Amino acid sequence: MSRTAKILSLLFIAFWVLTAFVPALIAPADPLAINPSQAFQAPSGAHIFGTDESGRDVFTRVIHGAGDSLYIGLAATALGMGLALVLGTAAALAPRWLDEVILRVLEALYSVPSLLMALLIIAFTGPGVGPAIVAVGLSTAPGYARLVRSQIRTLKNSEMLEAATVLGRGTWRKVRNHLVPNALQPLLALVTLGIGQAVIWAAALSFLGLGTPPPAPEWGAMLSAGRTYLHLAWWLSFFPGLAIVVVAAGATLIGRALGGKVKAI
Amino acid sequence: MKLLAWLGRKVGGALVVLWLVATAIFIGVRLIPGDPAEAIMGGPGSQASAEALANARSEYGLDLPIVSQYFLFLAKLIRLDFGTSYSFKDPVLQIMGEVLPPTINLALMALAVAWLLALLLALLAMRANKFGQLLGNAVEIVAAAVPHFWLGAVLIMLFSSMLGWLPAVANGTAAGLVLPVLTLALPLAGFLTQLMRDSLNTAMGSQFALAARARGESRLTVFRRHGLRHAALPALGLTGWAFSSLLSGAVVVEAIFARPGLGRSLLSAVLARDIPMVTGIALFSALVYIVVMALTEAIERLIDPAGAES
Amino acid sequence: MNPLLAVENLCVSFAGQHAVDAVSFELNAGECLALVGESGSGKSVTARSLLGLSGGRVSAEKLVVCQEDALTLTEPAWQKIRGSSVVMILQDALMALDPLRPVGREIEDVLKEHGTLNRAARSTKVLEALASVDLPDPERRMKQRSTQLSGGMRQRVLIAQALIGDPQIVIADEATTALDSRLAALVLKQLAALKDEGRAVLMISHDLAQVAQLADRIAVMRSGKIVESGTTEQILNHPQHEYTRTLLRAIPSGVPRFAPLSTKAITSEPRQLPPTDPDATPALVVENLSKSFSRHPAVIEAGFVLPRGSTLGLVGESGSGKTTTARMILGLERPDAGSVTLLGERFAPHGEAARRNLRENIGAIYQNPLGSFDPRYSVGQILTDALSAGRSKRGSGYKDQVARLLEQVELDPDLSGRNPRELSGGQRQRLAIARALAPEPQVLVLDEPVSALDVSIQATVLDLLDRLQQETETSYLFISHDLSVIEHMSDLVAVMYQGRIVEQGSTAEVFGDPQHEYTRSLLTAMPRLR
Amino acid sequence: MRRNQRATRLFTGALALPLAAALIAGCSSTNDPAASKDAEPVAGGTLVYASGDAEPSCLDPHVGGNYPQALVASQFMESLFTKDAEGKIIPWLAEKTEVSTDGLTRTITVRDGITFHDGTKLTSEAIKANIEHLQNPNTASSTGYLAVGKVDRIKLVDELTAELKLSAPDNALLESLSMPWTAIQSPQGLKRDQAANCAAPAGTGPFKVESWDRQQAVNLVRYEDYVSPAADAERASATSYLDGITWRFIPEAASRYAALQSGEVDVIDNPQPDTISTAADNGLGHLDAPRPGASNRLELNSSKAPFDDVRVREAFMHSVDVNSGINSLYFNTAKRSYSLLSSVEPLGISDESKFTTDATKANELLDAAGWTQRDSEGYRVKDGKRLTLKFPVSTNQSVPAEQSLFEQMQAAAKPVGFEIKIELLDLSSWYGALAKHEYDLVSAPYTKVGPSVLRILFHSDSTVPAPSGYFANNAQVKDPKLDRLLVDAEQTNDETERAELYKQAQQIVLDGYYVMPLYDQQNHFLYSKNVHGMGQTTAVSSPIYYNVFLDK
Repeated sequence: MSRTAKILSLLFIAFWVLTAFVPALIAPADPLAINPSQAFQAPSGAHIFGTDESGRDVFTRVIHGAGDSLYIGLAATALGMGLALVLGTAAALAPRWLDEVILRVLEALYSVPSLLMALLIIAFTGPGVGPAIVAVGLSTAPGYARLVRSQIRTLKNSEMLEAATVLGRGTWRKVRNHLVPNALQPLLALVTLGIGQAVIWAAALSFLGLGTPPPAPEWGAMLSAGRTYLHLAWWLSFFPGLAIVVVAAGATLIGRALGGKVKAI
Repeated sequence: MKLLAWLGRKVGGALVVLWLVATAIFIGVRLIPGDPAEAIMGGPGSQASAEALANARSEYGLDLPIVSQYFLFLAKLIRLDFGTSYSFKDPVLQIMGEVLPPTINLALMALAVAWLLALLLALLAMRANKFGQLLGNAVEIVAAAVPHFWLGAVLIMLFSSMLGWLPAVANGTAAGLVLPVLTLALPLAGFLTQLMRDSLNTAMGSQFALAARARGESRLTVFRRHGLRHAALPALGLTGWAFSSLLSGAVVVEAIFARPGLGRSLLSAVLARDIPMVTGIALFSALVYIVVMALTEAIERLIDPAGAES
Repeated sequence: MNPLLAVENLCVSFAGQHAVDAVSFELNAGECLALVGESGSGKSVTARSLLGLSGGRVSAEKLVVCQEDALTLTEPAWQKIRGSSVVMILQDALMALDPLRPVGREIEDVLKEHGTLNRAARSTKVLEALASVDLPDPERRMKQRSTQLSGGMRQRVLIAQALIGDPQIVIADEATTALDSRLAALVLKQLAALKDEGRAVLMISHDLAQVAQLADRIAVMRSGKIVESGTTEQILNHPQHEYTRTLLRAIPSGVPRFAPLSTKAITSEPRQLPPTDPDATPALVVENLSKSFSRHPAVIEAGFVLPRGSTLGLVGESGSGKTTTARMILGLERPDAGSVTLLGERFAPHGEAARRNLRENIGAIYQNPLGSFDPRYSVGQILTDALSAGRSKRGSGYKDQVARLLEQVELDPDLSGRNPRELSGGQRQRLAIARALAPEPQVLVLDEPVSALDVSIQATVLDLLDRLQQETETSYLFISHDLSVIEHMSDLVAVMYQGRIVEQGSTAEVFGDPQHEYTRSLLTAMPRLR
Repeated sequence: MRRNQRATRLFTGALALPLAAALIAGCSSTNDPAASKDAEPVAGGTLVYASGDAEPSCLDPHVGGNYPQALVASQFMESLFTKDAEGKIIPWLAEKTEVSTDGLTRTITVRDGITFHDGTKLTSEAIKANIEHLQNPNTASSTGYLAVGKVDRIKLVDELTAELKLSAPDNALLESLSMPWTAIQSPQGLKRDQAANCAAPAGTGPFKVESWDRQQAVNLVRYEDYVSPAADAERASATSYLDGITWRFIPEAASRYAALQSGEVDVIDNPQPDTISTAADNGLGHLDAPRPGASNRLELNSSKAPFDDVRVREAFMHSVDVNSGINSLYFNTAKRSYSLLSSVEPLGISDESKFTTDATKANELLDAAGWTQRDSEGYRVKDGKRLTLKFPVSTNQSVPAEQSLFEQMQAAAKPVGFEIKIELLDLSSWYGALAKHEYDLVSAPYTKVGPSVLRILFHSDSTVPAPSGYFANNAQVKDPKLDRLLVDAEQTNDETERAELYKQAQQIVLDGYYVMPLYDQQNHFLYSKNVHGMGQTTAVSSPIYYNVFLDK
């Protein structure tokens, strides 16, 4: 990863972490404060992203919404990746027949469109932040599990591990010293790619009215609420959507810079 | 004979997968709170009397013990009898017949457009200078990061409300298809391009590309005869996943552009706890995924007989 | 008549760095010039610049290719002469042919670019070309892809591809390097035929022995310059430049056992290993070892004995089963039948846990060592890990042991902080040897240890192995397809062909008086300098 | 009659079912862009209608019974009675009717010479067949089923007259029989299986169902043998001007409006408030037909803390500023209501004094009620419990503007000390929350023609849940005096006494601060400039296209 790429990625991550944890630093106003008389102001000096149907400042809400959206994105990816690590590693290290069984299960989960799986989970748990995390996490897990499995299988059959066998290393020491550390780096890249997609998924659920409850300024919810005033106030949907694209694109860039190869997410 | 063995394995695998999906849905949907009988009578708000709820339960076999319900369910599936949809009162198979074609049609066109765009972008990236490469790279990554629902809304705003070139809503004409297909195709194209560009670069920098140049072929001919094939291979492998992601995207796009299709019935079926419909849709999309995977694998074996075995 | 190829003061630079610096040479019809040099010497860049494909910034006083002034050629003009008047044969046929297209189509491309024949005429011409390089069953092979052909057949396709355009100049860029000796001999014969037909042949190689068979004149290149050039006879027998001499010395064929190949070897006169005690338990006993993969046999009843402190050379072409045998001996592959006894104790087939403590007696060296190192470990950490049997990689307690090991393999101790990726091929192989020797094994299995190295580097590594064997009395199982290396390094030799050991005995017996007809064909194909 | 909520699906689209008929212009107001009054009606052309509601699962309004069904069924089915401009019940398919002195026998005679779409003649047999179809549990009717709750037996007197034997006097029966959900369809048609009847019910309306390709459109065509019960002399022909109507479903509000602007569709329903306010200067016509029955209002659950204390309920009324929210969110297309009933209901009373915005009064009341301490976030606390109000909102019931209004209330109530927790739920989960009493505040639009809706909403009997867990009295009002008033009002035949009884009943509910009225149930339609003759609506304020025509 070239030096400039490293600096840019760190800046990008620092900005969004700051925004997520201390939004007041960048947007001091209260994202929930309503001011009906100021409703539907176009982007201007006072309100760079304009105001929404209740007169709330869209810029403030986008900044404060970062915490909600990134929280869901990170938590969902962690859940999805955690599950994938367990399933993928098990499949890769297991004897042939167990590998075949897990592969078939993954194939089955993988063949059902992830949104259908998310909807089934939401129907079971009801809408909200927690269920959105579980839904996005579970529906992306099969994709990750397949990648983890292939990653660990290539490592398992690598010359490096054979050399370690010849040097007399036991299975446990080979896994701890060589297999896991070398599997982590590409997986880390995959995780960053995953975060971008997870933020989009969470927003999609809010778009369908199944994600974060009002009045939280989660990007997907804002975008979904904004689309009914599309003709009158395009900025209500445009800027939260832009924030999603910036985060997702940024995450992909950093993921690729970390060496993550684009595979099926 | 080898083909028969491959086909046998494929069908066997497919049946196992479909069985797993059916079982998962059978269990999953029953975990959803709310009384299925109510769903039959039109949702919990219905004023259906206790007696009406009872005969709905018996008619749909919901009063049988769970295990026999499961085997009854499997037996009917084998005879391709998906049961009757609670909300539409019509056989699921018939509804799927009406609802599946437009979605598959939309997904196929989106896939084709995504492929064309990806190849074009990969070719441009190959010929472009340093700045062109960077620009191409950025376009890919942003395209892959755009959520369908935002893109759809922006496209409607731009091309229909402001410019008025294209209809906002599907009206059966070709023009009505442009925006929905673009909304689905652009993010996928961004994804495929990143894939194709990597494999294209390796192919164009390879020894056999040098050998081809040494035979007097121009860069473009080398791309046409060698680069294209190598660029397409990995993207082909992803088509199965791409197709199922298009089905997910269809839920949103069909709502925004008011197009009939699997997507819309999917969401309504889940929210209305319409168990037969949900099972039908899940199995159909799983079947579509498996068929697409088998097709792409067959094409892959054509292009790269050696590679397929590894 | 003026030369087909005339180069004066050719310079090729990449971002300011001069890869080729003021090179001049000429080549006439019916003549073969060899550009000899090691990797990084600029010989390949020079060859590619003759086709305008060097990729760098080219400048020259004169660059005439087939009577055309190459300096003024436009790209379309270049395309007209590439493949028709001047052709290039690349090193590895597997890489030079597109795995996704039928080989026949790849040959036909030449005719499409430079001819006006219709489809039918073109395919008959392709068939003729394939027949002329005596490729068996051309109709069927034409439609197959390169991955479905054997090494020999692929090489014949490459040559057919070169011939079909009826070129005046043929550039062979390392065309024989990756080949087994018998196949290399075949290619050299065909290149000779091209020369006799009046074509000009430019041969690029790093192997003086092979080049000597064909070249009329030789130019020796080093870091972008031609250090010496002259007739083959002059270069071989009266080398002027020091570098040429080191190249000649480094060629192992005909050099007696333990005689040093590189000037840097510490001891000068060849030393003999004390005769092995016949009734001591042998280091390694292999009895009718067999293994087949999904029904086709790779190794059939292979058996041999490796006495203590000596070297057994296992030689055979690629695909003869030597690597599978090595993997079974190292316990990385379960044998279908037969057994391996290490220092009197059963080693294979055996439960992995049970044989783990025996593993310290046997080490392994691979062809490209980088793959066998954990990419995250530095040189010091790799050795510490080996010394501490995996318990730690940063233990300070092992600092001086690491330094001693590095010195033992003639590596500079302050390399220990570097990552193997930053080392040269030779240095990496020395690190691999150091790691293998850390647990002081009795037996070392070396699978093609030097095939990927340049001749001069190969010489230093072989000398190191000799020295280490004399110091530690480790027995070597030395596996290679290169007969001259085997002859120089081995006390005993076993010849493998299609999974079977067809002949074995002392090096003198096998090389002097070969019994098996396959061994004889191997030896005739072996390039001999001395 | 009870609420009509069938499980409508998908995204937006408010639904409710009121009952109001207007033979002529009715109580709806229209402002046509072009002065269409004088334009000559021209026959021909197919109108394209785009509905924002979910596609009904059955076109026969007997089955289930929600507003989207009423909107489309009003074109091809007619009811026995309807309401005129002043809101008085008048006969439609029925010719005349009378009731026995003890109020237990209602005789109805249908008009002669009217035929159903399947060619069969309208006879008294149709009244019997339709009412029995509604009462048959397999029809799974909910709205129609309750409307004819009190009918025990039906005796056919002659070919055109039928006698309905009632279990108890019901002065709201005629109002119930003026709804599309009790409209009359061919007895022959009802004999078919439910799926067939759902796809193409045989009514008597000016249009008939030609085909229904699911998720795309319901195609209606002119019924050539239509006989209008109210013969209109100067009308050129008895049949409709339009050749047919293409009834489409476009759930996405922005796409629906864009389709209207680009001319792809002629009429849309459920337009967003901002597009209504700018309709005139975009050259679009606007039909405003507020739905009768109950007003849109918040009901406070008085059966559990904190709203079991009337002072807390009153404090809540004064802690929010609804008016400014309505103006900014609804662009003045909705008028604030202070009544339990729709402004269309003649017997409705309103009491603005109860709902003034007065934070100091609210704080005083809360302090008096013991909610004196405040926790770290500024919410009021009493005996350790925070003043939290659980507010489940159904995405199908509340349009985006209404959801934003609730968010504004949430923000305004915080400084006073109320923590309002809004929970957006799909319809099934919303009903689940209500059935389990997991709510303090709820907005549940409820529709019934006439003031008798008050008995359903506020009588203590309505706190007893039906088998499906559903109950209508969300405010959980249990007041014996109120119960007696509501029952007597339904039994009396004297109009003035009925008005007086309903007036006292409403005053009790208002004084108890059980309900915070918001505005009439919104029912807007936008149509392009080449559509003329809009305005005629049914008893449920759903437009009728019999008199509508298109520019050529």
